[in-house]
Formats: sequence, C-alpha cells, structure tokens
Amino acid sequence: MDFSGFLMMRDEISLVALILILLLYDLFAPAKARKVFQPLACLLFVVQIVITLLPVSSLEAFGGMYQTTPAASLAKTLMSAGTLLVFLFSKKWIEEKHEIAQGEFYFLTLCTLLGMYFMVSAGHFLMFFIGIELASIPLSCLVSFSKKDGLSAEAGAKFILNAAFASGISLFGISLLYGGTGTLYFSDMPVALQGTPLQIAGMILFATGLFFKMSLIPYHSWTADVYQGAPTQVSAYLSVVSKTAAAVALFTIFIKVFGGMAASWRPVLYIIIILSITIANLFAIKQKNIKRFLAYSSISQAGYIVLGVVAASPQGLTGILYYMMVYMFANLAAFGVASLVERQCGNAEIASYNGLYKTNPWLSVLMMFAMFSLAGIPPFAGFFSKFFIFASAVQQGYYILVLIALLNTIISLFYYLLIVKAMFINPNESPLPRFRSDSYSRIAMVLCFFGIVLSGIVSFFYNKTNDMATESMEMCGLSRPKAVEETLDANPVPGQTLNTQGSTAMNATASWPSVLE
Amino acid sequence: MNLLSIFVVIPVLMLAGLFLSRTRQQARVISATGASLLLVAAVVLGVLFAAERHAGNTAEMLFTASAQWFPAWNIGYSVGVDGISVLMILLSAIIVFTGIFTSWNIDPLPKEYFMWFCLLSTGVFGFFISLDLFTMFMFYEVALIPMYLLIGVWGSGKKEYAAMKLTLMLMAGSALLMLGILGIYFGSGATSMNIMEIAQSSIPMALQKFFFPLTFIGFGVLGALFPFHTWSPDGHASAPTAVSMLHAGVLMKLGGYGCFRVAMFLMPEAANELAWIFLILTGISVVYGAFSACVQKDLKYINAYSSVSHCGLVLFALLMMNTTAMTGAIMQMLSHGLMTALFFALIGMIYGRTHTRDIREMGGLMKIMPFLGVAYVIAGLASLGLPGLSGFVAEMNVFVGSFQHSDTFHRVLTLIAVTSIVITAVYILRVIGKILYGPVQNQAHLKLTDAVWFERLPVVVLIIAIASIGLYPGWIAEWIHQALAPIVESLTVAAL
Amino acid sequence: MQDAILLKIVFYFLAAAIAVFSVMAVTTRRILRAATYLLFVLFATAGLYFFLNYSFLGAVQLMVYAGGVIILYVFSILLTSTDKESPSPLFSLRRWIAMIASIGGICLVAFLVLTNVWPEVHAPATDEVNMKLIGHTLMGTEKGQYLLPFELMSVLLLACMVGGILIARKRS
Amino acid sequence: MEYTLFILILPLIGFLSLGLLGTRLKGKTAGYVGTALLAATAILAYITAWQYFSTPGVDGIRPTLIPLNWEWMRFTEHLHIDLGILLDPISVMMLVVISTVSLMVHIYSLGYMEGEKGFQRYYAFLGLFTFSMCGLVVATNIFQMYIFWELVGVSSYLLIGFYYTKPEAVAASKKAFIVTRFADMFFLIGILLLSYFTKTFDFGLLCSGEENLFASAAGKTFMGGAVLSWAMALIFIGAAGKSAMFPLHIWLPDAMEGPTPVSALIHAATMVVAGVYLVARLFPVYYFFTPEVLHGIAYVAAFTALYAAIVACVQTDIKRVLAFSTISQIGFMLVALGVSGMGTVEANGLESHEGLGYMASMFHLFTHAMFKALLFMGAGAIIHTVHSNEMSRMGGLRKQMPITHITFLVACLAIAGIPPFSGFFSKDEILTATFMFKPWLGVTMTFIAALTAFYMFRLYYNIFWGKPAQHDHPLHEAPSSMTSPLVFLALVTVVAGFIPFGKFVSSTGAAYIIHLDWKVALTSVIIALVSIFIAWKLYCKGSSKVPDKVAGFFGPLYTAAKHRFYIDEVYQFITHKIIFRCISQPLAWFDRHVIDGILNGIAWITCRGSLAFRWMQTGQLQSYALLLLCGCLLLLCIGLFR
Amino acid sequence: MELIPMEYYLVVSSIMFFAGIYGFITRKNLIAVLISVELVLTSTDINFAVFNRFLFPGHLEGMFFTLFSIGISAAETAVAIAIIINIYRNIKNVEVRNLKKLKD
Repeated sequence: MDFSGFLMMRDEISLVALILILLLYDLFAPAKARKVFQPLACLLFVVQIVITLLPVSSLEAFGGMYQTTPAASLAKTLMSAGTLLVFLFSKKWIEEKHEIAQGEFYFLTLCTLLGMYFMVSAGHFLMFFIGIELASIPLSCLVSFSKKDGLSAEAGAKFILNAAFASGISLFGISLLYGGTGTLYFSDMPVALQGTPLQIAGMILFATGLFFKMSLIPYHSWTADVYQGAPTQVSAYLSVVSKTAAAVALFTIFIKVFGGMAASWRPVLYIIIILSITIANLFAIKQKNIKRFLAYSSISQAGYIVLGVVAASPQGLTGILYYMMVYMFANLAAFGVASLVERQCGNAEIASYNGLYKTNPWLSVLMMFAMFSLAGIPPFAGFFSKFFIFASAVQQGYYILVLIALLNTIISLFYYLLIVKAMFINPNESPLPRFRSDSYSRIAMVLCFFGIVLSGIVSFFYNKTNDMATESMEMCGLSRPKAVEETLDANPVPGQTLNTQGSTAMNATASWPSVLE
Repeated sequence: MNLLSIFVVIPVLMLAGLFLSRTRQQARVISATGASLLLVAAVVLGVLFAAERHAGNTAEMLFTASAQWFPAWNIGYSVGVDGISVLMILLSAIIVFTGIFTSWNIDPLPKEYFMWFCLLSTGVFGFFISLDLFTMFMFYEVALIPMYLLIGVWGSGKKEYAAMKLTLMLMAGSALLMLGILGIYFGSGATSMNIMEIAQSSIPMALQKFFFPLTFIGFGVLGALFPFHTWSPDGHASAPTAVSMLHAGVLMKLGGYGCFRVAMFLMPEAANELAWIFLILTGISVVYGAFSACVQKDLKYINAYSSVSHCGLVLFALLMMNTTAMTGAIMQMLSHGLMTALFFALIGMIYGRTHTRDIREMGGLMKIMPFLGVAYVIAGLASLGLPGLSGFVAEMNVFVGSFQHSDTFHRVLTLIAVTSIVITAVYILRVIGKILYGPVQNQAHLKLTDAVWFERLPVVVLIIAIASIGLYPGWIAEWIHQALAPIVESLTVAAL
Repeated sequence: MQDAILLKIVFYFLAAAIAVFSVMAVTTRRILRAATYLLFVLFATAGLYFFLNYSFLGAVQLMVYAGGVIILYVFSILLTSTDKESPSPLFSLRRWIAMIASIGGICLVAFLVLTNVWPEVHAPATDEVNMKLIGHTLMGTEKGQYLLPFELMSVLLLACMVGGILIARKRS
Repeated sequence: MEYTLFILILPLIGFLSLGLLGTRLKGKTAGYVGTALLAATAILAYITAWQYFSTPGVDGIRPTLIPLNWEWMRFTEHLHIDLGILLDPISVMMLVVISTVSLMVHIYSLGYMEGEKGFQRYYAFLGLFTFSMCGLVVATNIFQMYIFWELVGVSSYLLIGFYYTKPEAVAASKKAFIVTRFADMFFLIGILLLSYFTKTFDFGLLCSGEENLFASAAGKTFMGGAVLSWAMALIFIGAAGKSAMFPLHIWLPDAMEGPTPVSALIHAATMVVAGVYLVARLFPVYYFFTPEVLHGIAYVAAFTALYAAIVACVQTDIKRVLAFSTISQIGFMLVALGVSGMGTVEANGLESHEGLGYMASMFHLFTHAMFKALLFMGAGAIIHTVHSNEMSRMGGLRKQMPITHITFLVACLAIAGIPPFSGFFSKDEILTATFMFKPWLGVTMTFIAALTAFYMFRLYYNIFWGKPAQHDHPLHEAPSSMTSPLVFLALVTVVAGFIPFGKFVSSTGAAYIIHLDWKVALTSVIIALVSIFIAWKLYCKGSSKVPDKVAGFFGPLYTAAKHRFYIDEVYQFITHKIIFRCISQPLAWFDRHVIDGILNGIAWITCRGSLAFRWMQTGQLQSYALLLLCGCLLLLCIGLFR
Repeated sequence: MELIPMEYYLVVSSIMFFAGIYGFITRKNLIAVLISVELVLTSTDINFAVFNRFLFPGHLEGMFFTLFSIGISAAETAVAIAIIINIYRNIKNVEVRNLKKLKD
C-alpha cells in the first residue's frame, strides 16, 4: 500500500483539512468562539488558496485515478478564489438569517468544492462521477438553504431531481463506454476508442452530466429557476465555481479522452454552442428578475466557453481558464451587488435598480463594470477573454461559428446595457435609499473591481494562464489534437501558426479512422 | 516614454484627475487643461513629424515603439504614426478641445460627463496611434461604448432608443470587425499583429474574400456606410452637443481610417475585386444622404444625413484606390470632421437658446445672434464646398482623383457622386434661409443673446482650422501622399 | 442440461420481473404500490447480481436498497400522506412525448447494443469474486484499486448526511 | 508685372478687414475704406492695361503674360491647380471693366446705401466679389477659374440676400445660388472630362491648338456624341448658368431683389458675362475641336436673346426689364462668339475677317458693361427716390431728375444701337458677324435688336415721360455720390464706341481694324429708330389705350410673356413636385421606415424571439427533464448519423 | 450463464432505464419521480455488472462502479427525500404541479 499518493494531492488534502477543521470547530467550539467562525473560515481559506497557488507539475496518483496538471491546479485556485468571494458576500447574510447553520453552509460549500476539485483532477470515470455527485448533491441542500422560503425549496427540488436525472443518463453513458472499451481510466480509454456508434453514444450520453452542470442548452432548463429560487450567494456559487469545474473537466475529458473522436463531438458541440448562446440571449432580454437574468446570461457565457473546447488547442484551454477567471470576477460582482440590493429592498426585480446611481454610485459603477465586462467591452477584462477565446476558435477555422457567437454578443450587449440603463438613465422618483454594505462584501467588491479592471489590461494573468495551459497540454501530449488538422470550414487556413509541436503520444489515437467517417 | 503614448496618458490622467475632482469648476478646469495639453501635444507632434520628414526620414511610420503584451497571440502595444495619423490626431485634439468648451455648462453630473468624454478620447487617440490590430481594435471599442451613456444620460429627445440603436449597430460592426481582424491575423500567417508586418505577408484570396467584407463593413458601419447608417441620424439628434461633435467629427473618421488602414491595406486583392459592391453602396450613400437631408426638419437630422453623404464620399474615394482620390478621402475626413463639429457646436448653442431644433420654428436668427449666424453660414459654405474652405479641397481631390480612374464604371459613379454638390447646396441653403434669414419667427427669440467667450472659442478655432486647410492644402496633401504611397502601391500591385 | 433450463427460467423470470415491475412502478396510481414495485425490481436486480455470481454486489443491493432506501421511501410517503396521485388528464402532450422518446430510446439503445461488435468474449469466470480480492481492491492504491474513491465516498456520504439533516430537521 | 497681384489683394484686404472688424467700424468709414481700396485697384488695373497694351507684341500678336503662377494643390503628376495671373487682351480688358464698374458701384453705393444697416457687410461683400471676379478673369487654368467661379457665385448669393430679412430676397439668393450651382456641376464634370483626356487644366496648353493634347479623346463617343463635344458642351452649361442662358436664366430676374448697385455690378456688368468670358477663353478649343458645340452655343444664345427680349417687352418692374435685357444682350455676345471664326482669311479678293464675332462679342461685352451698369444705376437712382420698382409708380420724372434722365437716355440710345453711342458699334459688328455666318440668323438678331430698342424706350418713356404718379413725398434728384458715377459712365458710353477695339482684342491676338458694314448698320439703325418711334407713340403720353389693345391683339402670347413663358413654374414643378416630393421625401421615408424599419424589425424579432422558446421554461420540473432527454437524444442522433 | 446472451441483460436494463425515464417525466408526485430516478440508476448498475462479467472478467471495474453507484444513489435519495420533506413543510403537499412558482 502506497499512501504517498495523498501527498501529491496537495490542493485536495489542504481543502479536506480545512473542511475538517471547520467541521470540528463548529461542533466543539464554545458559543462565544463560534462568533469568529466566519472570519476564521475565510482566513483559513485564504491559506488554502495560497497553497493551491504553489507551482505544481503534472502528475498522477493512485494508478491514474487522480491526475493533476498546472492548468487543473489553476482551475482549482480559481474555484477556491471564487468560493472565497462567495463567502465574503455571504457573511452578513449568514449572520442575519442563518447563524445557527453557519457551519453547515461552509461545510457543504467546501464539500461541493472538493467534489469539483476531483471533477477537474479525476483520472477515472468513477472518480469523476463521485466528484460530480459530491459537487451536486450537497449543492442542492445549499440551494434550498433558506428553508422557510418556498421558492428556495422548489429550486432545491428542481435542482436535485434534474441533477439526478442527468446523472442517471450520464451514468448510462459511462456504462456504455465501459462496455465499449473495457476500461474506465482516462489514460487507457483513448487507445480503446475506435469511434463505434456505441462509444459515440456513450460519450454523448456521458457528457450530459457536464452539459447539465454547465447549463448548456438543451440541458439548461433548471438554471434560471434554480438561480432565482436559491439564495443569491448560492446562485453566484453555482454560476461561477460549479461552471468552472464543469468547463475545465469538459475540456480535459473531451480532449484527453475523446480527442480521437473529435469528428463526432464537434458537430454536437457546434450545435450546443449556437443553441446556448442564441436562445439564452433571447431569454435574457425579457427577464425582469436580476437573478433569472444573470442565469440566462451565464448560460450564454457558457456557450462562449465551450468555444474553447471546440478549438481544442492549448490556446483553447487558456481561453477557458482565462475566461473563467474573468467571468468569475464579473459575475460575482454582479451577484454580489444583486445580493446587497436584494437584501436592502427585498426583491430581485431589475426595476429596483432604476436610478440606483443617484443613491449608490459605487454599487452602480461596479455593476456597470461587471456588465461591461460580461458584454466584452474594453478596457474591462471581459473583452480580452472574449477576444482570446474567439481567437482560439478562429485559429482552428471556425469562422461561421465565431461569426454567430459574435453576432450574439450584440444581443447580449443589449440586455447588459438594459441594466446599465436602469441604473444610470431610467428615472425613478424613489430610488433605493443610500445604504452601507458590510465590510466583507466591500472587500469582495473591491477584489472584484480590481479583477474586472486589471485582469485584462495587465497581461500577466493571461500570459501566466497560457504558460500553465501550454505546459499542461504538452505534458499530456495533447498539444496538437486531431481537431486541428481537419477543420469544418471548406477553406483550410494556410500558414496557421501553431506554436507548439505535435507530440507522438497522441498520434496513435489521432490516426484512428472513425467508423462513420 | 514614447512621444505617442502621451496621447493615451493625458486622457487617462484627466480621468484620474476628474475622478478626484469635487466641484463643477474643478472638473471643467481639469478637462480644459487636459484638452489644451492634448492640443499642444498634437501640434508639437505635427511639428516634430514635419521636422523629421524634413530631415529626410522616409520611414513609413515614425516615432514607433513596441512592447510585448500578449505574446501568445503576438499582440503588442505598438505605436507609430504616419502623416495621416498625425493629421487625425490633430483633428481629434482640436475637436476634443472644442468639445470640452462646448460642454462647459453641461448638466447634470458634469464630472461623470467629462470622465466619459475622456474615456472616449482615450479610445480615439489610442486608435490613431496604434499599429497593432488588437490594440487598435481595443481602442476602437473603448471609443464606442462611452457613447451609450453620453447619449443616454445627457442626451435629449428619444435618447434611450437612439443610444441603444447607435451602440448596438456600432458594436455589431465591431463584432464583424473582430472576426475580420482575427481572420487577417491567422490568414496572413504573420508572427505579429502589427499592421506593418502583416502587410508584408499575403493573405490567400479565398480568405480575403470572406474577411474583407467583414472588415470593411465593420469599419463602414461607423463610417455610415449605406444601409448601415441609420444609427447616425437618431444618434446625432439625441446626443449632447459635444458628443455629436466628437462622434461625427472624430469617431466616424475611425471608420474611414480603419477601412483603408486595415481592410484595404492588408487585403488589397479582395479590395480590388470587391470594390465595386462597396462603390455602389457608398455612391448611394453620397446621393441618398444628401437627398434625405433635403426634407428633414430637425437641424441635427439634417446634419446627420449630411454626414452620411460626406462620409459616404470618404469611403467612396478610398475605394477608388488612387492617390488623388484617397488623398481627397483623407482630406474629406479632416474637413468633414471639422465642419460637422462646427455645425454641431453651433446647433447646440442655438438649441441651448431657442430650445428647439425644428427649422420651422426658427427664423431671422442672424439678426439676433450674428456671431452664431455668421459661423453657421461659414460652416454651411464649407459643407457645400466653397473654395477657400476645407470642403472644396477635399471634394475636388475626390472628384478629380476618382475621375482619373480608367474604368468607365468608376467614372460614371463619380459623376453620380458629383451631383451631391448641388443637393448639398440645396439643403444647406434651405436651412440657412429658414433659420438665419427671413423675419424673426418667434418673438420670444428676440431676447436671446449671442455667444459668450467659451462658446466663441471653439467656434473660432474650428473656423480657423477649416480655413487653413482650405486655403493652403499643400502641406496636408504632401503628408497624405507620403503616407498613402505604400497603401496605394500595394493596392496597385494587387490590381495587376 | 436441466441446470441450463433452470437457469434460463430463472433469468427470464428475473428479466420479466424487472421489466414488468419497473413499468408498473412508473404507471401505478398509488405511490405506496410504486414503492413496492420498486422493491420488487430491486430484489430482482439483486437476483440478477446473484445470477451473475456477484453475490457481494447482490448483498449490498439488498441491504442498501431493500433495507435502507425503500424504508426511507415508505416513511416519507407516509409522512407526506399522499398515497394517491391526482388523476391525470386523458391526453397529456408530455406523456406522449415521453412515451415516444422512451420507446425511441429503447430502440436506439437496442440498436446500438445489437449492432455493436463486442470484443471477444472470454470464457466467463463463473466463480464467485473472492471477498479478500474485493477488500484489497477497495483499499489499494494501485491501478485498478479504489482507495481514493472510497475515501471520497466517505466525504460524499458525510456531506449528504449533513445536508440531509440540515434540510430535513425541524425549523428551529 | 507682378504688381497685378495687388489687383486681387486689395479687394481681398477690403473684404477681410471690413468683415472681421465688422460693426466696430462706423458704416461710413467702412464705405470709404472699401472705396479707397477699390480706387487703388482700379488705378492698378488701368496701369496694367496701359502697360500691357502699350507693349507691342511679337509679330503684332498680343502676348500672353503669366507674371505669377503658384502651384496650389497637386492632384496628379499632370493635374494640379495653380493659382496665378494670366494677362492677355481679354483678361486685361475684363480687369478694366470690372474695376471700373466696381469702383463706380462703390462710389454710387455711398449714396445709395446710406443709412442701411449692414453697411460694413455690404462693402465687405463687394470687396469679396471684386476679388473673386478679378481672380476669375486672370485665371491661368480652368480649375482656378472654377474656384473663383464658385466664389463669385457665393458673393452674388450673399449680396442678393443682403436684405436677409426679406423673404423674397432670401428666396432669390437661394435660387440664384442653386441654379448656378447646378450649372457649375456640369462645368465641373466638363472639366473632369476634359482633363481626363488632356491631362491638363492649363489654359495655355488647352488653347494652343495642339492636336496631340486631344488625341486620347479622338474617336471616343458617348451617347452618340464625341466625348470632347460632351466635355465642351458641359463646360458651356456652366457658362450658361452663370450667364443666364435659357433655360438656366431663371435666377437672374429674381436676383434683382438685391440692392440695385449690386445688380449693376454683378448681374449686369461683370459676373453674368463670366460665361461669355469662359467661352471666349476656351474659344480655340471650341473652334478647332468642337465647332458643332460652338454653333450650338450660337443657337442657344440666339434663342435666349429672342426669348428675353420678348419677355422684356411686357415686364413692368424696371429692374426685371433690365434683367431680361441683360439676358438678351448676353445672348448677343454669345451668338457673336458662336458664329465667330478665327483669324483673317482672304476670300474673293476681300479681306474677310473670320474672327469678327469674337472681337465683336468682347467689344459688346465691354460697352454693354458700361451702359448696362449705367442703366441699373439710373434705375437705382429712380428707385431710391420713388421707393418702388414698378413702372406704374413712375412717370414724368425727367423734370425732377434731370441728370438721371440724360444719362439714362444715353444708355438707352446706346443699347438701342443708335450712333454714335457705343452700343451701335459693338452691336453692328455682331450683326455683321451673324450675317456672315447665316443670313437668317442675322435677320433674327436684327429683329431682336429692334425689340431691344422698343422695350428700352418703352421703359424710358414710361419712367421719364407720361403721366406722373402720385407720391406722398417730394421726388428729388439723387445725391452727387450717385450721380457722379452716372455721368462718368455716360461719358464712357458716349465715347467707347470710337475705341479701335479690334486693335486690342481679337481672336488671334493680332490687331484688326474695325470696318463698319454700312448695309447692316443702316438697316439696324433704321429699324431701331422705327422701334423707338413705336415706343414713343405707345408710351410717351402715358394714358394711351393702344398698349392694352396691342396686348389684347397678342393675347395668349402676351400673357405668356408676362409670365416669362412659365419657365419658373416649370422649375417650381421640377424642384418641388419632382425632386422634393418624388425623390427626397420618398427617400427620407424609405430611410425612416424601410431601412430603420428593417433594423427595428430585427430588434423586434429578437425581442419576440424568446416567445418562440417559451415552452422551454414552463416552470414544470419534468418538462425540463423531457427537454433534456429529447435534446440529448437528438444530439445523440447528430453525433451518430452526422 | 453463457446460455443467455449478454444482449438480453442489456435489453432488460434499457427497458428499466427508459421506464424510469418515462416515470420521471410523467409522475405527478415528487416521491414517485424519485422512485423513477431509482430505476434509472439501478438499470445502469446492471449494465456495469453485466459488462464486467461478460466482457472484461479480468478485473472488477464494473462491479466496483456498481458498488459505488449504489452508495451514491442511496445518498442522493436521502438528500432528495429531505428536500421533498422540506417542500412538504412549505406547501403541504408534494405534487409536482405545485412547483411552478419559478418559471419563464
């Protein structure tokens, strides 16, 4: 028995340690000490984030059951950071409404985070499955956290039942994959994949779980209801952290495991992207509730993220990670402001934002920046992330897809501007009175603010992400997947620049003829 | 620090200063100082540029500097200017300067207004100094988005509709543009997003045919290319004065500038092949805008349609692809920029007094406010191409240049475009006749006053600029010729 | 030979039980009956596991489902005291689509399964899986061993426990 | 002769200083400054003329001097706009005419415009006009001419609209500008065409008669006409616009809304002859390369002359009569140019001067400028006193305004072609030239000359004789500042006919001695006298019923003529009904409703688009699952059977 | 055992699977819906076991997947029932049609 594997799982172990400390503290600390539970949790969490930031190289443990790469580590850092921001935004809310359950809130959230860690780092379908379940079952408890709130309960039911349904389909897909290949290890599977219909079916059914988590259309229907019903902080968590995990896992699995069957999943993703972006945008236009609105916005953002998967290149991975980082700041800022406003005025209607700038200029400015960033307006970070993810798709020759996505950005700009319009332009006789938010929220908002403003212009973030992603892809021998060679477009792109060399490891799988080709 | 970066740094510093300012007066002073500095810097740049050229420096771009930014995509912050950029910077500086003074009494939220204004100018200047496609595009969008709030908050009339329409249409253009830029970069196989380097490599024809229209329309939307021009009337009509000035005066020039600097320069083959489509569209723009202006009743609408016509002429001339016509196009950009700014400034001042822009409700204003009246007449004369003012110089270059085209199709189109000079006269004189001349329509107007110093200053500056181009176009032409040489060459080579 | 026939009969019995009871479980009006049919299905599934010589699996299935889950269902049904579903409308679009989709799905899966070229079937080991092997596999860290998922499962169960209690406990 | 530059600069200084200083200057001071500058200009022009004409040319041919030429803007290697000064007989002659008339108008206006608001502005505009007009005549190339051509148009616009609070004046100025602008567009197109083939704007090159220059245009046709003919015809349209040739004449009568001295300067003496000048300038091109266009010009001009003369016979507004008379007289000049040949040819043992028309045209231009300016100023003096333009408000003025009367009579005699006044000589040459070209044209022109005599004396008698109208204020002679220019111009009119004009100006530059063709002269004089007699019979008594009877006799023709043959109405119809109603408004509508409508429609569809997908979000938990399932199965099918 | 082809098992499991799916979509009671989920999850367990036994008897991956899957579905059921009970507390019944406050 070799337990050294645990030592390699630095990020997870630190998180588990954190979970245990908090659990025990919550259980055994005297009532007085429980007052400092939340600050302590945040502080320890910062430590955990710092640990995840330490450089790491690609490695495997437990016979390939667990594997990590710099990119995965970065994704974990991002998720942790996002969670921390959610915690900061939740502090006051917990204190006011659920002080009794504060330990549970942190515990459950961190458990789902752990599940997401394993989603990202899984090297085996079972690991992945447990990870995704760990990331969704406790999450449903969080969704119905406000027990007295009927909407919250309804959202919880919708979430858990739909999640179970999706995971059932996903599980069925895994079973087909198992039947088709005889292995559940990510590293073994590519060799066994020949692109038979059974395998393709397995793959697509399996992906249901991920698509569901990312809430891509047509797997999205729960999203808006759950975001609306759940406590705002939980919606924020769902929209950012959970999505990050799913996106990174989607990329890893589709490239690492199903890279050889790109020809099969590419049209599927193509359609999903177009549907997600377009339909979600159409829905978002009509929304009157800010949380529902943000839900649809996050669906369409997810569509953009999948562009990075379609690109299937190191730049694609960078694009996804970077997009998630930028998206995290902007979306959390939006949800943060939404939660503050909601607590103040008691509802989440967009109409209550009318004239907000007059009374609460800072909140409005932050919200506006968040909206601009989500819409991809320079000099905010969202512009850069959109540009790069589009660039990675164009690099692979997906002109039409990118064109559709780009035209959709106009629709999205429209509804993001509606929020800005509400705050700055719409007249309101009695706007929300001026209020002071608590210091934790303010710290979070300042962090988001700087994130939105700086993470684009300061190229360090992108460049670092790119280094990590490239390194990860090279280590997995995946820097040049098959998707690069054949493009959907009739016109091949001559003189395409690929700054990494294809490695041989993948060539065996890459050269499989697909049965249906 | 690179000389050119000043043009981005000053507005950013202005932003910071405004951010810290507390009162209206402070905001004004900071803006005015910044704008003056920009103007001085632009003039200094012009002088240094001229000196450098005089000293025999024949590099395409001067004062270049470059720094890595996103190495993964070979994106850098590369700046540099040629004669055309210098002129555009001068134009922008003048209009920003005059715009600040025109919005001296802006209400409400002066601080925020000036901040957005500064952001807009950052974008404009950044665009003109950039050589890197990405940076250029970024600044382009930076310049677009403040329009939404500037119109939405400080505008008038159906401002919300107009602001949204304008923003969405322009951003739709820039969405096409983004794809175009990416296509250019990947298509060229260049190892840099620097325009000058991409120009060295050639993009395959099949790709050019796809990306050229995208890029050209992308920029063309901002250049009021028919039928993507309808943001312009509503937008201009609703925008506050200085914003209309800056938008019509400078922002619309971004479109034209981008069209030749990016679309035509980098994809000359497709430009040659597809020019006819856009020539027809721009030809329509020219005549159509002018005709539409004839029956408008709102001063700003008249001017906006006139902009459609004039900017159409810019793109039209660019597509003629010879030095003379393109020189004319650049001159038309300058000229149109200055005179529309003047127009909008005057309209704003008149509107500020009469509280109407409906030409039927005004009359005999010349008697009441002679300064504004005379300035309006001068602007009108510049617009209809009176020799001695900038419009004439530009139009003649365009017409003569276009007519030198050996292809009959081009010459016939030129003749159609020439008709605009008559139609322009019709609507300009109609307005002047209606609002300035004749008996006073509204007795309440008799009490109105003429312009005060901070209104006179921008007007005088603009008139001087218009006249100086009109009287002595030689130096401008020389700079433009020099700057156009490589572009025209690549277009000519591609045509063969 | 007789064994073979007997085995066949057992299999068909189990298969029929699974098919019939699962359909009945989803069509019966009374929820308590549905739970009962589910129990039958689960029993039959356990039987299938035994049939496949996965006795351990069968045992787990029986214990967890029959012993735990079904009880949970019954309690909760009694707790929410809505034994009877409200009558459904005669024609429900969703029902029909669901039916078509389900049948289509079955056909699709059947098609996939039947047309798929399965790898060379080894002579199936008819022998029981050794408990020691199971234990090692569960606790090992090598390839093909499941310590890490096992540990993670523990977190999952703990979290579910906490979450379940959090949600289900009486308001304080 | 670089000092000629000051002929341009001085008025410009006048314009700039008066314009910029504006009301800070006292009105009178502004007038004096302007007049002084103009006086200096005039003196310079005379010196130039003296110097130019006193220098004998090579081989007796007057030289073309270009004392100054700067490149102003370069289009291409060959095409560039130069600004320079070109001195040749016609430009020098024009300088003299312009500066003289302008000076007279300046002086005259001191009295006429006294007390008007905007005195400074008036003089500034006069300065601008003089500058532009001088610039036009000394242009070294066709583009320079175009530049100044536009500038005179604008000055004319500004001056017509001088009384900008009067709606008629505003409308008239607008009409004048737009009509001439319309013609200028053709001029510009003509320039573009011409320069496209010749690759030059330069008059020197164009008029050199080089075949090579036009070689590239050879054989090229457009819609049945040679391109060169098209070019020259288009350029003529430009000239026709400025010179008010039918059907582009409509602006000129309306332009009379401007102050009368302005009419004298711009709309009688100088600007309106710019078209004639242009044709004369390009005469070699017309003559050598497109003679058919030249003949066309003659016919158009003849028709215009006839038309304008007929209309002039029935107008009642004295300035309108003079305006139509101007149109008619310009018609004479252009006819003369149109029928002209070039140089002197020996034929049938007689020296036949082919270039007679050219010389006659220029001669008539010169004399006409003087006497027409005189007529206008006289009319101005009358209007100044009577406060009306209508003939019916006048009558019997000869007693109150003796100086005006005499000078007006001199001018009438001159225009009617009675010897020894200047008009006789110039008109006689024109008639001779037309008879040489086509006798029937000569007859027509003679008839028009008779009409001219008739309507001028109708005017004369109506104003100075006949029954005095009632006035509530005493009528008096104009002040000396107004009468002195009248007297001066009258003197010029008397003597100008004896100038041996051919010595100075001729088609080739070679001196030419004017011979009177006695047959033609005698006929025209007799006919003129007869016409005057008829006019005397009809109008001298004032209360005669005969004119009405005559009018009744002509019936519809009379009515039509009175309404200027409804040409204005036609224009009104075209501009308002067709261009505004049928083009502009539909276009504006199209823009607002179709193009904008499409965009708004897209936006609407987008906003409505979510309704199409509403079934996705019923709020029903299981329909979500169903959607997921169906989507999943569909995607599965796509993945499998792509 | 070899008497019965593997496909038979698979067909049985897919019937169960799609019966579960049909039930999920059509049942009106939340608990009944949950029961349908149970069917879905159990059917895939059969698949794993069958594949492992028939195709890849050399290792225990399928079996273990089933094992863990049983655990997970039990946990899921527990939490789902907790949530359903919570709903019952809120709206006093567990009818799906009453969960339509959140829509559009």
